[in-house]
Amino acid sequence: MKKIINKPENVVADMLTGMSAAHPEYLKKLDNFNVVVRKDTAASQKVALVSGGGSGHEPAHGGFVGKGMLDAAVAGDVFTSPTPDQIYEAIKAVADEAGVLLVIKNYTGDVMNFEMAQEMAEAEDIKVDSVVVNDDVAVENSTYTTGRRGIAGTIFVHKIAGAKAEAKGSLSEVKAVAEKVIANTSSMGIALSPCIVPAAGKANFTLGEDEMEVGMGIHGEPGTHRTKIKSADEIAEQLLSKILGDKPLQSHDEVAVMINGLGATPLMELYVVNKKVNATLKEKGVKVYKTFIGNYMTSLEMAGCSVSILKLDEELKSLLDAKADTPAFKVL
Amino acid sequence: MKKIINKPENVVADMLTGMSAAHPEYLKKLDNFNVVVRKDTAASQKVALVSGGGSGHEPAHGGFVGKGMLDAAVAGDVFTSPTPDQIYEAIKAVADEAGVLLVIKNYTGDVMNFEMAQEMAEAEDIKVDSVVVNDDVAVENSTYTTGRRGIAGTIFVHKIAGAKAEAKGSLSEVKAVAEKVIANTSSMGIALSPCIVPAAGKANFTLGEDEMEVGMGIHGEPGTHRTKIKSADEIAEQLLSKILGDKPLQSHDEVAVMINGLGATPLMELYVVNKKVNATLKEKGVKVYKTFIGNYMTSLEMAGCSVSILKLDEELKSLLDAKADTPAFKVL
Amino acid sequence: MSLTSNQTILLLKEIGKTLEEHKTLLTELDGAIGDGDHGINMNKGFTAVTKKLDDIQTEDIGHILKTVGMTLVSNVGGASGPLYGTAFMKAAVVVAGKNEIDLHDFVKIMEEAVEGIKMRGKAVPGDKTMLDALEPAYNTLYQAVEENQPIEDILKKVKDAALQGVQYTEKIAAKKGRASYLGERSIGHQDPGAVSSYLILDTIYKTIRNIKD
Amino acid sequence: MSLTSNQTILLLKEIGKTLEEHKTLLTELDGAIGDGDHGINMNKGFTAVTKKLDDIQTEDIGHILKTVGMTLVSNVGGASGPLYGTAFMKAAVVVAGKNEIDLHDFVKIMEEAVEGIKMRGKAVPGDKTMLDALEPAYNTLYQAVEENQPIEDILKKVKDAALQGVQYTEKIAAKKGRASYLGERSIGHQDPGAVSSYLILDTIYKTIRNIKD
Ligand SMILES: Nc1ncnc2c1ncn2[C@@H]1O[C@H](COP(=O)(O)OP(=O)(O)O)[C@@H](O)[C@H]1O
Ligand SMILES: Nc1ncnc2c1ncn2[C@@H]1O[C@H](COP(=O)(O)OP(=O)(O)O)[C@@H](O)[C@H]1O
Ligand SMILES: [Mg+2]
Ligand SMILES: [Mg+2]
Ligand SMILES: [Mg+2]
Ligand SMILES: [Mg+2]
Repeated sequence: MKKIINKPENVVADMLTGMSAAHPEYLKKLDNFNVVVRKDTAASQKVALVSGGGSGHEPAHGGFVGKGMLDAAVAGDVFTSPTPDQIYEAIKAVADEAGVLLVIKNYTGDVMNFEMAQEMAEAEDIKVDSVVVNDDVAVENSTYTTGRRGIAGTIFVHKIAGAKAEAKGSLSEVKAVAEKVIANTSSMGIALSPCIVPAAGKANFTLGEDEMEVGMGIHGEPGTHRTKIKSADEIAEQLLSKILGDKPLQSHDEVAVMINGLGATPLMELYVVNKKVNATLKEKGVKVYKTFIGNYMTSLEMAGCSVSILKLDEELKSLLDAKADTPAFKVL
Repeated sequence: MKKIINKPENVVADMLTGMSAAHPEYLKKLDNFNVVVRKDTAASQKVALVSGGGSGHEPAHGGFVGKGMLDAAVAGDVFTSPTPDQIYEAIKAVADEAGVLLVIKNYTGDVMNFEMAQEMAEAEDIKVDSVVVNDDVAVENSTYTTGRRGIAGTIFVHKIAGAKAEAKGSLSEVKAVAEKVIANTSSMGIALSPCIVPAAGKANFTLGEDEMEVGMGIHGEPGTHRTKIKSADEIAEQLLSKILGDKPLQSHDEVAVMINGLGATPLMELYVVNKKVNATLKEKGVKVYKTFIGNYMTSLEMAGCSVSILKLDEELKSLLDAKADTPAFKVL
Repeated sequence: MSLTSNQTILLLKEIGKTLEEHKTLLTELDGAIGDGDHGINMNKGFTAVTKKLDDIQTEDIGHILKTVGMTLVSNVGGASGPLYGTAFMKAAVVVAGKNEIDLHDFVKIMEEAVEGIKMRGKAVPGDKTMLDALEPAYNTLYQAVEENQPIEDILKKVKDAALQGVQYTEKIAAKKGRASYLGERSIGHQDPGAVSSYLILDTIYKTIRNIKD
Repeated sequence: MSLTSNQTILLLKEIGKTLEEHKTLLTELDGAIGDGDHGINMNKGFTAVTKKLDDIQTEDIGHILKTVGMTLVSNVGGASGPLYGTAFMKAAVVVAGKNEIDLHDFVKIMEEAVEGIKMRGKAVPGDKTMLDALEPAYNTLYQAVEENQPIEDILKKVKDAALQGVQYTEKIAAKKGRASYLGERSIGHQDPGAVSSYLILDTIYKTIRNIKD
């Protein structure tokens, strides 16, 4: 295991200290908790957005704390949901009468821990509601299963619900627009290499020199299947066809595209993927309103990428374009 | 070699197509040239900043094309300086009476190719000047050698000279402030793994599971020496002590810090490095005015990082804070 | 047979030791079909529990189990934290105020624990989770206690039932938890949570056998 | 002895073939102390040159060499593009308008080429660059031509001098180009540019020997 860290057991705390030292203009760390909150959070009289999850997905979620996105982010151990008491502290730190919306990625651990935190906050008469993001179309959906994972599409929820909250939308309005984003977002990814959780010290699976893992999650878990490695064009087509199979697009539809790097993939390769994604969408008459390319929701040093498509309407477009100022996501 | 690409020989062209498709609001690609220029470049009546170099350093340099930074970026083959004719096209596309400043990283190839392009442009009566960035303190400096390389500190030059140009500084003023940034910037990096040039198909060197390379360039070249891998704190201290050995800082000095990822390093690790860098500077009484953390000047999928320190004065601070809007670097 | 508070604490610490010993096994099982941290999670949780139990001042077994549950919830994270945590917290209620517990208490404890896990995780048997070990173990316990079998036999049958449940998880596809993302690909692997549940029940059997001897 | 335009073109294409054959060698040499692309660069450049020469319409050897130089400059990039490009462009000037060149022209060509490389790269012999092959080769050429030695002997001595230069580069630390960043660590490795220069001179020797036979 090659990592630039100190003790594996301190990696999250070290990271948060380094993060709050880097971005004092945006965020501060709560003493004794692995929580970062907006610097200027006091008495904002707006709905507060709280998200979080296991660490190892940086810049998610701490990097999205700031104006127009999140008010607080809770960082669990690497790839492990934070505990309810940590989440509860985050809620308490940013809650006012306008209420709090929790943005949860759909993993059993996250859902249960956030749920328990929500129960704790409600017991203290804090107005809390939550949405669960489940954009990963690699996983078959069914009412009898855990359902789909939340992956990179979560950033669209942060951005758009964050803009609605910043515009002083009510808790139910912010929740409604978050649900709309969730309903209109599909994602899927592939990986060329696994990743190593610092505390575990070795990778969860191995891949042959000519193999790739399809339908990977973002926690080093194996994906739905494995194939020979393909060209960027083929990968783009494969991901897109699964995504569009899930949420078909018509000619003249408008979309936002995210080509997300999983941690070790050169930006160069993400742009190469976008070439095909963009061309394929255009061929179908779909209008690409905005494209986001980079490392938004990573999986430590995993090589690979995911593609997310969000179908837009006028409301979503204007919220996507609203000002945002956070360490990792800025719209001027 | 595991890469998400199509044909290795098309990787730069594919990337630029994907890049201009992703960021039409910022830049456009010149037909038939591996050059991207600012979308709104025409008749800007300001000094134009042109930079570039081999590809494989993304987001450098195309990602910094936009308001307040570069006007054009020329992309050579991976890790190979672009040719003079390409650079010349970039200069022609953005030049007006205010003139053009070339920002060159100090590599023999870059320097010679940009120099020849400058000669070509001057022969056409275009006002062109240039600066050469050489921030890498890993390399001993001497008038008889090639001298130091230009690495991540180059981004500070783009940002600050770009702001000066945006503020309608004259060519000599823009050049002067660029020189000031260069004189006050020192950087150094380490790598945990090599990288693979797509056309070569294999890495330039190998590292043992417990080794790291110190004083690496950004082209997959070996560094000045090799050691056992160290903790993040030790790495931070080692890099900082070399950097401060080069340009000592006094108590009350103000600096900008950049912790730059080389491509495959999780943001988590960069924050862990920043924890120590920040603490060490504070111990010395140095004020950290601003910190930039992320992948700014990469080396394909190399794992590792560099630290850059820019000593600031009032002019540099205000230019660093000036608005910038580019795909990869934004200041609101 | 009955257990005092001190014996309960001893038993809980023994569980902690077992989970520590099997940390790598559980993590590797989770690596195959999950995210490879179940052993780390359980060990982290029970290390915290053991530390808490070192200082605990009460004889109230309800309080002891509640402390275990809350410690798990606030230290583990992931899925197993709220699940095992809720199990202990719910179980605590039925023995609140007791300084000694017997087999009939253990039946109620197990019943509440299984209920708690179902409530929190919304899984059913056959979903390839810890429930596939715990539910048959509980049924066996209930039946054997009704039949008044000797305690050692009972606890042995209970842990054997859990082990059978573990083996059953190997044959089925996961519908809950991370392994469900793998679909059919999860077949052929034991569920790590079912294994940790088995290990806990096995430790209960062995520890109580030793106490009795 | 003299070379016609067609023979010059043939010779240039032979150089292209040699560099293609040694692409991996040059790249590996560059990998050890540079960025591992010198073979790729040279091959890319001379592939473009060969293509250009297929269509070239002129008999003017000056024009031919200028085309080679410009093609290298606009296709190679990196350090070797401007260096070899400038060398050919400068050399072109001294044979402008000629349809045939002799040994004395070759001396002038080499002189200008070396001058061009020095001007462009600001290196001196001993810096561990292509100059360490080219400068002794030029000196040997000049001397031998003065002494009126037979052409085959001359060209053989020239390429041998270049090879000695290559071997010399193995012993010294680089002061120019990427290898200079390695400092002392560059000792023990041949300079890739010196090797490509040697290969070019060796091809000139062999090709002209064949033409003569
Ligand atoms: N909904 C659920 N109901 C019951 N048990 C579950 C559920 N989801 C997961 N589990 C159990 O949790 C175990 C995984 O725990 P762990 O690895 O610690 O958490 P995580 O999946 O968050 O990494 C699974 O093996 C399974 O037995
Ligand atoms: N300043 C210089 N003067 C002469 N030759 C040089 C100089 N710098 C580099 N070279 C030559 O260029 C060679 C490297 O060329 P190449 O690998 O194609 O370019 P790059 O270094 O840009 O990758 C070196 O081996 C050396 O012979
Ligand atoms: Mg987990
Ligand atoms: Mg090169
Ligand atoms: Mg797990
Ligand atoms: Mg080279």
